[in-house]
Amino acid sequence: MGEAITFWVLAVVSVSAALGLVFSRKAVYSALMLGVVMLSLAVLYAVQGAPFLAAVQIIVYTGAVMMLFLFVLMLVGVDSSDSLVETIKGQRVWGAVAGLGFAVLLALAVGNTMFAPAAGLDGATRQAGGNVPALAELVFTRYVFAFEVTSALLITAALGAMVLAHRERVRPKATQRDLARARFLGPQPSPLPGPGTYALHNAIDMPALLPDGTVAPTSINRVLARHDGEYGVAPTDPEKAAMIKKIIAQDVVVKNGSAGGSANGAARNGVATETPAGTGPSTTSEASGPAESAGAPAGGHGRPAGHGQSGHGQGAYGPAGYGPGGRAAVNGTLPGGATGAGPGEGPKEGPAEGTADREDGK
Amino acid sequence: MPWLSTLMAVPVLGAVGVSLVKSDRLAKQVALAVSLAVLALTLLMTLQFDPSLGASKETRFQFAEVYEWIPRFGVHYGVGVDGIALVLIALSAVLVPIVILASWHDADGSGAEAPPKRSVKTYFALLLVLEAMMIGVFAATDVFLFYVFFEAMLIPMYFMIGSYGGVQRSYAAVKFLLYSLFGGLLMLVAVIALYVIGDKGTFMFPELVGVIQDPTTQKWLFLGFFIAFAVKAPLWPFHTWLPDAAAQAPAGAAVLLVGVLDKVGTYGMLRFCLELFPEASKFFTPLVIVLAVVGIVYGAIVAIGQTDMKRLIAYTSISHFGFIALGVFAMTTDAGAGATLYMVNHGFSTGALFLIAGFLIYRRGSGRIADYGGVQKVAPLMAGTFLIAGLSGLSLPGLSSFVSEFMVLIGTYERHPVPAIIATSGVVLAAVYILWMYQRTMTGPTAESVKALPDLNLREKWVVGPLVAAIIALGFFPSPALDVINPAVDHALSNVHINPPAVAEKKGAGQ
Amino acid sequence: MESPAEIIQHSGGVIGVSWLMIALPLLGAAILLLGGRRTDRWGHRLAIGMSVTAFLIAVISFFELLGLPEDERRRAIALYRFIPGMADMGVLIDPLSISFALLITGVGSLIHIYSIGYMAHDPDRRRFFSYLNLFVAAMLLLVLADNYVGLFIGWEGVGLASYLLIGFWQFKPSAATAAKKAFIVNRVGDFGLLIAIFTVWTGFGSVAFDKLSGTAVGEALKTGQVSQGSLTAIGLLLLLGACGKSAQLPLQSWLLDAMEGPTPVSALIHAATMVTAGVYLVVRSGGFFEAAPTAQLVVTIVGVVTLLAGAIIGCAKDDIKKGLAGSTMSQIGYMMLAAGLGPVGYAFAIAHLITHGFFKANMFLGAGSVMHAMNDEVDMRRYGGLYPVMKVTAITFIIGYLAIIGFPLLSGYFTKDGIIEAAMEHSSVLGWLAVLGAGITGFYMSRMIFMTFFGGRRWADDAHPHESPSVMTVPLIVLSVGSVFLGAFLILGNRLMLFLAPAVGRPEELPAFHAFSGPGLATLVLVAAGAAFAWVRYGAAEVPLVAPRGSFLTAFARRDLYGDALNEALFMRPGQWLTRIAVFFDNRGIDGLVNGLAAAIGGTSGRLRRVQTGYVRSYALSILFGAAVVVGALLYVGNM
Amino acid sequence: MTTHYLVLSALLFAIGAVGVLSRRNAIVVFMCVELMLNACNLAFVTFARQHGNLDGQLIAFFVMVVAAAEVVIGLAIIVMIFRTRRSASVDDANLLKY
Repeated sequence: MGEAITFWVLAVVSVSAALGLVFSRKAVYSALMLGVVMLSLAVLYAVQGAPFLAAVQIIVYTGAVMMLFLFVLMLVGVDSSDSLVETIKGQRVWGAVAGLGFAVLLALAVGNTMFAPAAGLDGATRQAGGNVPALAELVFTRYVFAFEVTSALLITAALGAMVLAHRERVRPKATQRDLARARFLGPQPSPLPGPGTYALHNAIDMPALLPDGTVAPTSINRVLARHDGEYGVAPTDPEKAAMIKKIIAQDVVVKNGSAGGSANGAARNGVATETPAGTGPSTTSEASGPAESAGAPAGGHGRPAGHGQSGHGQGAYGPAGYGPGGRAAVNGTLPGGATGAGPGEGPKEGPAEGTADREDGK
Repeated sequence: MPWLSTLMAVPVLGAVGVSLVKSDRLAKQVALAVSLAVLALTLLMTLQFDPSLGASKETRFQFAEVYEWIPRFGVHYGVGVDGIALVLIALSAVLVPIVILASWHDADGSGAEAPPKRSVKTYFALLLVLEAMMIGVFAATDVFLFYVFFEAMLIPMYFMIGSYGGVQRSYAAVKFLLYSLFGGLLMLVAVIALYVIGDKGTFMFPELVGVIQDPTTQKWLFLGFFIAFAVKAPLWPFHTWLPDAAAQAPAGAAVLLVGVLDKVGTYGMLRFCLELFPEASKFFTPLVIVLAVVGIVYGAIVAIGQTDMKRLIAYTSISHFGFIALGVFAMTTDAGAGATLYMVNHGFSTGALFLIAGFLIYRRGSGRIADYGGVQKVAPLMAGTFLIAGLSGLSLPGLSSFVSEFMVLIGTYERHPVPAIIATSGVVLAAVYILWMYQRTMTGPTAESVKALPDLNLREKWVVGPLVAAIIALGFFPSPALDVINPAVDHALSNVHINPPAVAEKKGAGQ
Repeated sequence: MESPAEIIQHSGGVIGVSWLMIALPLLGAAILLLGGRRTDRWGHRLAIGMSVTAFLIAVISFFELLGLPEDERRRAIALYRFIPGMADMGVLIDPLSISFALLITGVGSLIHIYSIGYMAHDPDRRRFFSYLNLFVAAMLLLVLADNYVGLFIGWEGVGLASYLLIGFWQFKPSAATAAKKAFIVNRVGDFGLLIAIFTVWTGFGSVAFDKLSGTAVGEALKTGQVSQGSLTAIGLLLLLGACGKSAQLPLQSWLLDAMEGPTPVSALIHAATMVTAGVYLVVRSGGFFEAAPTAQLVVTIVGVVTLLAGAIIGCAKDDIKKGLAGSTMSQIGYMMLAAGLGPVGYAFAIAHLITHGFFKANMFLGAGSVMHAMNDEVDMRRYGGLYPVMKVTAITFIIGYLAIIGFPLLSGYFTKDGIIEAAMEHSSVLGWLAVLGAGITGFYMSRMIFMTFFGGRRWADDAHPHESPSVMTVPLIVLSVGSVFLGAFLILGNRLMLFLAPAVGRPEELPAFHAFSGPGLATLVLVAAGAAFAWVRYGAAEVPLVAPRGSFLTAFARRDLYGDALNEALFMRPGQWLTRIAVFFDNRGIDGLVNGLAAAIGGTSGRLRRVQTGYVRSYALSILFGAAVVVGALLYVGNM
Repeated sequence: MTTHYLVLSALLFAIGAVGVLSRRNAIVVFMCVELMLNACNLAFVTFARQHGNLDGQLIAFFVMVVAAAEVVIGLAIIVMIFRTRRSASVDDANLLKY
């Protein structure tokens, strides 16, 4: 009896969660809905005499795979909610027909087969002493070959992901000599004082003070400053507030002037303005300065750019490379423009100019 | 001495030699030498051929060589020659050197308005390979080997038409290939079915004769073979590829295409359709006779309406193939022997017509009849030989085609009088289209464009000479050829075990 | 060493080598054709030599044949196996064939000699003589062959020679068309002959003449080996072939156009020899015709009808050669009429054929020398008063004229009256029509004489006629001598009939020739009337230069009794129309079908290409559909 | 009870399929695929219980492994496309067509 109850509860939960997954506007919500479905399924596994599988479901599947989804969602744009208006002619209608037809057929198939009462697993597990040992015995006897193959599969998958997402180092790794020289050529040869040396407060949004008591402009955290600005929270000390306002205004100038597009591009993607694409999900954070790294446009196809090294250290690839400029060319020249013929008003609009401008903006 | 294998090997080696040689001139000379060698070998073989052996089943195929090729399926490299095959091999061996001599400048783009210069060596290599396959297809006594050669022949011809032809050469070449392949596929099915149903474990033709007893399977297999052969030797509904292919192909290739390649179709009907499926052949005879007669009359009428010389000659050969098919399916010895002799004569007469038309086109450029006029004044020798070839085309007695056409008609008349009468009307239509063409191109006032037309040079004389000689010789003395053909046809028809027509026994009395 | 005579004797006399008659001219033709320019100088002499030698062999064989006892006058010499088991090439020397051979080689040689003069200034003289030799060889093969196949080869060989000779001046489009027309119309006739040969072969199992004599055919009919219907068919088909070759009514349109050729050609082929081939065929296949009375009747009818048609056409023609051609058609009508009367008529037909050969050739050559003199003017209205200028030609022409109209005691009188009387016995209608024909002949021949040789001179201004050289006039004289005495020699005492008896059989009781029998008198009266009427119209009166409009009958005659118009309407126009339809059907119909199929395949593949939209989601949709179908199928199979 | 589970799994699978068809964001499509895979796992487990041997569960286990591998590669591709195209919409990558 208990099982029927759990089934019906979880069935309703999981179906509604599944529907939520499909029809939610924001991608993060559908990710969470998927999490709910997975958890309810885990419970169903447990109820069906597969405790180990339920555990694996929760730990590995929901725990790892779902989190990977969220992680990528964060990277790609958490709020990139695409509109539900259908663009391909007849897709929705036929989709519904096919989906419904398929479900009905399956249900029909399942419905008219007379199932004998379930044999239950306790027979198999008791003899081997519990579900996990039984499974283990099965894995390492009959399915050992499959087991080995899956391990190979996993390795290749990991390697594949590595290769796919790897971005080739375009400029030689900055050696200690280069860093030292850059530092002395730069405005600030000596290391900045730790935040606490002359600081009066240890809050994250309070800027660091220089030995002469003035505020170190580079230590102001722009995101927080902007955030506070938006919510009207300004530091009490007028001199510091003026400084922050000047820095933000200066940034806006820098942003508008240099990368007209990137502002809204960045805003749209909700990613930190300076380094929107610098931080690939799995790239090792390069030690090079923010300006330079910002300069390296995404386009890391893991293929050394060979031909991109134009004289004045401009972006990793010349416009002709796979860089967005290249893509612009691709986009621009396609008859009718892929975007035009494509899904129409989608969230993305001409990112190409955005990245291209940023390059020459520097 | 493995005659037939050497006959096939020499041209292939020749082809390789030709393609390796440096200069074009030398390549042509080597090709000519090789083809003459093959001709010599064929003549030697013919001398050793003993016609009287044709009767018994064992010694039917002389110079026979049988080697295992694919033991699992009982496929043998089986070659052997009986009267019919020998005559056709002789025809190809004679035609190829003449064609090589005739197409001396066909491939090097030197003719008036000729297509651009192509590789001369490949053209002559293709010719030799084609010769090897022609000999192979007639010599094969293994049904599978016959089928292989039947299909392999298409490739060199396709390239010859495709890359050396006239303006619409690619259209014509592809159409030719598709038509023949369509036929070939049906035949493949029939060949395999024959092997499986016959389950004699071998493809050798002598064993397979009379092995399929049940009439319905016979009918189906017959159709498989017959449609392939009807496409190959164009019978009426399947003929539209021939005018295109012959008009677009260079003259030499057109001669081989019409002179020998198409004969494989009628040879196949006589050898495979009749002997392997006698009941079905008898069942389908009325249909084939109708198709043949329609082909004769239709081909002639359309030929009268043509404006291009080579297309006209192509349509005439459709009419002639109607006669041959009529002869094959009349199933009397006279008609069968007549049909086989017709295949040979048609090779010579239409060959001569095509080659001389080729010389004209080589000089003047265009193939349209209207562009010529009064050539007889300017080039009397060419006009004379063109007239003789034309007259042999309309089967004037005293020239070769008359004997075979007479035998075909008289043989058909014995069994089917009405179709024979309609077919004889073809004789009148033949006179119309040949003389109509001759009059518009050769007689009348000399057209401007033709004023400076040079007459036949020595090379061209050596091309036309043998052909005219063969036409006249076979016209007056057909008995040597018929002595070789008759026993083979008798043997073939004995396998069809059809009751001889009423006149046969009277013939004994009357003679 | 045996003397030549013994060799000849040993090898069965000259007859044993009589096939040389065919071989020599053939060899001559081959040498002249292949020789090319080099043989121009002595080419014509070789040709004449060949023809005369053939004539000598014919004469010797003739006398050898006479030497043989009556019932053995038949020598067949087998040459070689032509088509094994069917027909062997062989030469048959018997009274019928030797008389024809004599005519052909005799008249042929004379015309060869005449041609030297006529073609003296023609650049292609060598080619002309080779074609003449070819013609003589083919005609000899036709008459000497011992079976139908050999005859057929000669038959078409003659057709080819006439094609080459009519179209000798190829550069003239009218000559080329006339040659083509002649060949094609002959071919229609050959179509009939071919079918006849097939029927004979199917019926009797052999094509050799000796197996198909009258008795053999009668027996076969009695034993039911061959039906009466097929015998009549054979008869009719042979007649169709004969009409094709001898320009009888259904297939007569080519003869008048054939005058495009040089005059010696018209003389030799279209007067003396080729056109008589039809009569030879009918006489040689006498056995069939006797066994098929209906066929014989049709032959007589065709004969009479053509006789009248030819005469009427003759009256209206201003061109001298066309007039003579019309008269030839009419005279051959007489021969056909005689040949259709059975054994009694054969002798008269052959006699008339031989005498006609002489006087018609004489007149044609006369016309040739007149044209030669008037630098190739053919219109009689431009002649007139030529008698004083060209005495020899005129006299020989007039002798021929008297012979053809049947002037008493000349050769035409005996042979034509014989035919008329035989026809009268057979059926009075035929007889009287023949008499009417004779009358009309009298009229148009006199018209021709008066317009050409008498009356005022209507010459063109640059014409200054002169007598032809002796090489042309000598043959004229020889021929005119023949025209005078030959008739009497052949008919009186039924000499020819008895001579031909072993070959063609003989009537029960020999017809006695009595000079002034009823029909004979009537003919003479009508001929005189015709001549008088012609004198009134053309002798006395002034002949206008331009042909007057004339009555409906003259227009009818000028258009050759609308023979050509009929052929055009019935065969030419529908034929061209049919050809256009067939070509259209071939290009659009069958080819259209094939190309249409190709285009259809191309079109569908073009459309199917669009299914690949590039959107992942539409592919996913099709995958889902596929899955649904699979599940459905499993379900269906599962619980089926 | 087995039919209930199977119907549920079929329903979830169908929903996942419809999701794949209708959503344009690559990651959501990917999630729907994961949903379909989980539906299959549920069916496997149900069959394992039905037939009384653990093979079903083991297959489910292997499905999970494959799903994981697939997710890793899928997401890497999505990120890569995003990096060059600045868009994660499935419909934008439509150059490979007629």
